[in-house]
Amino acid sequence: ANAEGLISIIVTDPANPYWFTEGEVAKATAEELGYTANVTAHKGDTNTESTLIETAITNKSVAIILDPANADGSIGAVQKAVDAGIPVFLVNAEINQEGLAKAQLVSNNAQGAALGAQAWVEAVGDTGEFVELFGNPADNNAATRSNGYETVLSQYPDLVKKGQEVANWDRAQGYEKMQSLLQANPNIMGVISGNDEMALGAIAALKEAGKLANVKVGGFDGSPDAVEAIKAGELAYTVLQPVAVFSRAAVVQADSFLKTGSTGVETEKQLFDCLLINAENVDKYTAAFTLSE
Amino acid sequence: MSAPVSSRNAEGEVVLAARNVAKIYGAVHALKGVNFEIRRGQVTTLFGENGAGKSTLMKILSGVIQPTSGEIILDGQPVSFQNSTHARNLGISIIHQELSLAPNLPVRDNIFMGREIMGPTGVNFAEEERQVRQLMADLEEDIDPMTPVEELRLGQQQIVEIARALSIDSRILIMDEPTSALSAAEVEVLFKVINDLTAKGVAIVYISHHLEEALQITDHAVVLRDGNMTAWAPRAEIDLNWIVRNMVGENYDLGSPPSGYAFGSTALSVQNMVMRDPGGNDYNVVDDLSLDVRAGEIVCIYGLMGAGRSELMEALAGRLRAGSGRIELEGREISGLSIAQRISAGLALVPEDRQRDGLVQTMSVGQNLSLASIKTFTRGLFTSKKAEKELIEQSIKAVTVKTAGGDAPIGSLSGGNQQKVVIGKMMATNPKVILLDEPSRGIDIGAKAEVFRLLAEGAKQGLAVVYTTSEVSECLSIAHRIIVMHKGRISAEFGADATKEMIMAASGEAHAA
Amino acid sequence: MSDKSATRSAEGFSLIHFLLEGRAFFALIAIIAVFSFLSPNYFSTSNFLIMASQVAIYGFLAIGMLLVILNGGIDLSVGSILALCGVIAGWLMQGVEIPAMGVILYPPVWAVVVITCAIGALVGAVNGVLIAWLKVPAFVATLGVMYVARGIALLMTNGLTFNNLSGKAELGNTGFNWLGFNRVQGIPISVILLFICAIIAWLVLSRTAFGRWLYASGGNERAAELSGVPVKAVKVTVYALSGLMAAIAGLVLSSRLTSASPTAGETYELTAIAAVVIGGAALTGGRGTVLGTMLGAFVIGFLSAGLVTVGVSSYWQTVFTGAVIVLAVLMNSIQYGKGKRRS
Amino acid sequence: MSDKSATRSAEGFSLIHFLLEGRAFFALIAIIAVFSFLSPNYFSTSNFLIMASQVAIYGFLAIGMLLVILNGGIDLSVGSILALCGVIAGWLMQGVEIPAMGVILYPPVWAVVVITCAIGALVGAVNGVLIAWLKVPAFVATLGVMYVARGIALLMTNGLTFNNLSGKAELGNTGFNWLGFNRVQGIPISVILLFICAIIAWLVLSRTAFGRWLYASGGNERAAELSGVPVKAVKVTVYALSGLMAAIAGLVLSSRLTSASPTAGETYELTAIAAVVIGGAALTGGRGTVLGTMLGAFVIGFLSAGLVTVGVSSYWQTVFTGAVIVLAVLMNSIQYGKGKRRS
Ligand SMILES: Nc1ncnc2c1ncn2[C@@H]1O[C@H](COP(=O)(O)OP(=O)(O)OP(=O)(O)O)[C@@H](O)[C@H]1O
Ligand SMILES: Nc1ncnc2c1ncn2[C@@H]1O[C@H](COP(=O)(O)OP(=O)(O)OP(=O)(O)O)[C@@H](O)[C@H]1O
Ligand SMILES: O[C@@H]1[C@H](O)[C@H](O)CO[C@H]1O
Ligand SMILES: [Mg+2]
Ligand SMILES: [Mg+2]
Repeated sequence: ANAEGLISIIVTDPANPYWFTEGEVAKATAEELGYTANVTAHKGDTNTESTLIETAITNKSVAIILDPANADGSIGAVQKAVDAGIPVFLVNAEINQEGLAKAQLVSNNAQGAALGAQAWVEAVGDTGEFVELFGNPADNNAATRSNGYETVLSQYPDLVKKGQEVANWDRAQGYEKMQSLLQANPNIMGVISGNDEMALGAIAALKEAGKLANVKVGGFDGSPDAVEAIKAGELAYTVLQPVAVFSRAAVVQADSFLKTGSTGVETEKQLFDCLLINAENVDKYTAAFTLSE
Repeated sequence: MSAPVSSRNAEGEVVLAARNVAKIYGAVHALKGVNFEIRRGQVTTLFGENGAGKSTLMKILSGVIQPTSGEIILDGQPVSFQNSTHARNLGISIIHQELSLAPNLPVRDNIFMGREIMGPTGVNFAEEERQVRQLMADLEEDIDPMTPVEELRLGQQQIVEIARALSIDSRILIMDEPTSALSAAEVEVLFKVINDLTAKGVAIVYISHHLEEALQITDHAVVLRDGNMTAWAPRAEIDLNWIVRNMVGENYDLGSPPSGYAFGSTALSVQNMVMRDPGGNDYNVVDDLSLDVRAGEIVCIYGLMGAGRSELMEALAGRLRAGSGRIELEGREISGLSIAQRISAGLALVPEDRQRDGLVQTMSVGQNLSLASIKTFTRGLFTSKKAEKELIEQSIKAVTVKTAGGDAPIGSLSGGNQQKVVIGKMMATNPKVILLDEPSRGIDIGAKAEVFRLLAEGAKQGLAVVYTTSEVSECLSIAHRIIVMHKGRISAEFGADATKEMIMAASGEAHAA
Repeated sequence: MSDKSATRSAEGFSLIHFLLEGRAFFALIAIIAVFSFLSPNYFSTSNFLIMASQVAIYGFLAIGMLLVILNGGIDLSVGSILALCGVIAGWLMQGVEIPAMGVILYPPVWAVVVITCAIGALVGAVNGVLIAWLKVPAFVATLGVMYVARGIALLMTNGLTFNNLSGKAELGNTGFNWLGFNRVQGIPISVILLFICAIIAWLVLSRTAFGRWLYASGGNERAAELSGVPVKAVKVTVYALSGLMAAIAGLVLSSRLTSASPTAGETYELTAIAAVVIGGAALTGGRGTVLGTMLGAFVIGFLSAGLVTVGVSSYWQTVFTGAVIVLAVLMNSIQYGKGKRRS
Repeated sequence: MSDKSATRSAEGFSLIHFLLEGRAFFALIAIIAVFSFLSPNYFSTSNFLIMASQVAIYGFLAIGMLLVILNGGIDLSVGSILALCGVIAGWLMQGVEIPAMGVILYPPVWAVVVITCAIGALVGAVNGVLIAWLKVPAFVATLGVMYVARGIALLMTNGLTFNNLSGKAELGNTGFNWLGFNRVQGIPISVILLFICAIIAWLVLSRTAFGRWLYASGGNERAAELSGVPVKAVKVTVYALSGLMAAIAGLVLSSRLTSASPTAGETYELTAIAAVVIGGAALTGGRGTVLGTMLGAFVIGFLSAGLVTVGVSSYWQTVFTGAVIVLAVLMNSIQYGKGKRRS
């Protein structure tokens, strides 16, 4: 079955359901297409990432699927693989250089953020105070989403942002930061979060403070836990990143490139639009990060 | 000092005995099949050079270590101790040669650790404290049960060790050099306590390098030499000469002041030195003290514990800073210099506590010996292995260290040989003035004589020697001049012709004698 | 004259002594004062209670760490044990399938708590055995266990997070949220629990033979052993207790988040150690108190909450945390510095 | 009879002794053998060179850590110093604007390297001063500096990453990539540099007065001081050297990645400590060698590379890493266990 060779898949940290799905879908797709696949994680460390790339080279991989650790810091590692003649396909995050990877498949974070912010305004209303939870600053997505939110929310002059805290995509940090934000700003009406994990942490803090009824929380990712929270009426909405779709697409394009010399897609950067999940369509969520039409 | 003559009868039944006990550490045969008996109601003293195996035998008899071969007989029955608690439960307790106290805990907790007196709500602290007070009263010591042990000076810590052993109420009490840091007065009290205990039928083993002192209370003497028992005799048959003969095989003499040469110019001069108690208490440990020592001269500083000798020594060496006063080495003011600078200027200190201040336990004998004089075998950037080896071999010979060689780990030496290493290390720096704080602590009579011979020889070459001691007989050996310190001041000064009585009277301990 | 100066210096000394003894306390007061001044929302009962409940997690770990440090050791594995125990609780709450019998068992909450605590203590005891019996240095043994426990937690969940720890009424396993959410007389359960643990630890340390043994073996292990203190058993117990405290922290944290993640608690060991040391304990063993440790935990917790409240950037938060750790301990070492024979 | 048994046991002893002395070496051989068997790609010169260049980063840190540990200390800040130095190098390469003069300065690469190394040594010296002069315990001082240095690195870049370290020919500051990319006779520069650093460290430790002082103050600081060893200066130097090694690691790493991230090097201090300890050094100070430390670093590096090569899941990698650390040191303590007076 492994006649086609090894595809090395490098994700950030499978301890987050988002990246877990990213790795699993890619692996399943590769195996389906007759490759062997190997999933490893760099945990956001560019040095580990570089080590994993070197190992992929040593292992004579035919292609590498990579969720880059750092928009700037991962360029060297990708370069290394390219120099060794191995095509690299980036998923989820971009690097700040084109022409190196064969393809960069990412969710349309700007579009997703706008989508989320609009849903958020619908839930919260156009007046009141709110706070924002910000992801890991080393990840471009954190700023892209925050800017996307800002673009929409700044159109409502009566929405006042009272605070913004870095919670590094993490639930426990989201919880603690939310508690402190709540103390500093007892009158907030809403929380907008860069991802679902932080949103879920914020929900736990609001619950504990007995304020969840008055404060609306919005997430980003479309993770299974977030969907459960929507069902329970605790989370207003989440923005589904089509990670299952682009992970699969990345492997398919790699396969096409290996067989035909072309990915079959014209552009290197490919944006995958995000979808909104809220109470209305939550039943269509059929598998992790998958919304059936 | 009136020797309390032993009033005990010569015979008592044997309560604990070692039969053919041997102990092997790697290549070292610490004990080579020793027979040893301890009798009820009597004091058995154990003599022997450093490394003869005294402590090893005692550790075996108290369950701290197990013998390689041989038997231990308790009340006529063979026993095998699992550990020291087991032995303690069978009525055997021991005062260890090296202090074994937890410095962070108060006296009370040290005495009762592992043997707590339990009450209904946990440990009965009040009762423990009461008992400690009683013990301290018995030992005539003014030590509060709640003082952390680290705040006590060495002698007081030794008292705590003794108190702990006494608190156990055992039938057999082993004392391995219990008095090495005690004053003569404290020793007297201890001897009173020992007499009370033997009257109650307690069997005691007593080890000391203070031979005369030990002779005062012994009922039987046993001599160990190189892991073998070489002699045994009841009190009536022994005297100092007998002990020394059996210990080292020759007569000993601590020597006499070297003569036949003229002293040089003043090597060390201390003027009006004042130092506050470094422990933060409000008194001067060194109080307006002045002292001149000339090249070739040997000065002995005698004093009771707490007289401030160690502080004086440490201030001279540069570890402690004096509050005021001048220190001059060959006319050069050195108060501002660091320890290292003073060493290279020619002033070296052999500290009092060799474990804590003298030796680097992770290093070999040779590395310890060469530590203070690395510069002498450094050629350019790098050290010369060859030159270092020469220096080490020379030092080993000079201070007669009994060791397998320079590469042996320092921990493999007996206490006395470790002490010689510390002395050898400082002698290797070629000092002009050498300070030795209790250089004879814990070393055997042979070694002591060698140390003094060494100092005397140095003096002949122009070395100025200052040493402290708590044994009057050591003052009366090689010193040209004897200085008595009391509460930080010089209370008297004598020539070599002083008598014991004069010295002790000046030290403030006359009343105790 | 000398008498007079003696009195004066004795007084001066004791004032300094008092200030130093209470330095964690004063640091705490200073932090509260500064942030109350900077933010109108900081100084309020409700905020103190919330901050106290945040402190609780580190507080549990710090109590366990204190025992270990008093004993002369260190425990780097508490963050991982916290995660492992949270994950085990989550796994038990989801129902344990017993294939042989074809049933899924839903243990009641009390059983989940007991099992989780037992496992925490067991992992801690593994540390203890490695250290006491196999003579692996504490730093290394707990470093190894830190990796292994984390790995096992990840393997158990395959990296994912257990959700739905609330249980279901029909399965008879509700109540897990109680720990993290409920309040008694307005005080969060976790704070009450921390208080109880602290009291117990204080009693154990100050009133029992075990407490003395622990201090004694931390002060001089050889001496303690020669005095008949079962030093090995004490050591194993101490690490088991540290594991137990980590398990409690894990339970409270996962109850609070109603989810258990295998990556929880990373670097919490450092915060716990910092709390203990700010609280005046010496890393060389034998010195330290429960009260100091609690103050240390509150200093760190109130500081970081305050920095968030006044909106300091997270980078500056990092800088301040480091600076406070060093400053607090700087005062600490001044304290120990005196009284020793030192140049 | 007794003599005979003594001889026998002495022989047996020396064989065991040899095996234990060389345990890091044997662990390395075992790791290479196992992975060569499991993966056809493992056993090749090119892979060994690649792995060696991966090891280099930890190797630099481990050499610095060895000095610190020999001296009886510990340095938790090396990972942060690595990041800070990388960021500083990145910042210098981007050009430093001097507002007063309205110009942007592009220091040449050699100047960047020198400045970065100096700053690493300086931060290390801060550790040293805190520890030697202000008597803050090493664990705490370096923990604090770990946070502060990380915070500063984050503040300098505002959390972002510097890239484009390659410089520009017209600015005269090219060449930074040389460290991370070039090879001499097929051997990566970083590996050669590691080798040089190791040799220097070995010479310093075994052949200079400073080396002897370092061992002596690690073994017994008081005794060393009374023997004329400038213990405080030695300590400050040791931490400065550790900072310097971290700076070198930071330079090599950012050259290799052609970018400098303020979050680089997190938890690397633990890997470095593990390497030193696996290499046979005692955390209590005074015992350890450069050769052992290098072997320790290679054991960790070759193990983790091997696990990735054969495709073991990252969770199992975590478990294995922990287990190897404990096992290696277990053998270590068996070695030191013997020869000690123990009941
Ligand atoms: N753990 C050990 N390992 C190796 N050798 C040892 C050990 N303990 C003792 N020895 C050796 O055994 C011999 C006897 O030592 P011991 O301590 O019993 O001497 P001692 O008679 O008490 O001497 P001192 O008067 O100096 O205290 C010495 O040669 C010593 O070096
Ligand atoms: N005037 C005093 N009043 C009370 N205690 C004193 C006084 N002078 C000294 N001491 C105590 O004695 C200690 C000095 O002991 P030091 O070690 O210098 O004495 P020593 O003569 O060297 O005796 P040792 O043989 O114990 O070393 C001080 O630290 C202090 O605790
Ligand atoms: O886009 C992903 C997800 O939002 C995840 O939750 C955190 O990392 C980001 O890169
Ligand atoms: Mg002895
Ligand atoms: Mg003295």
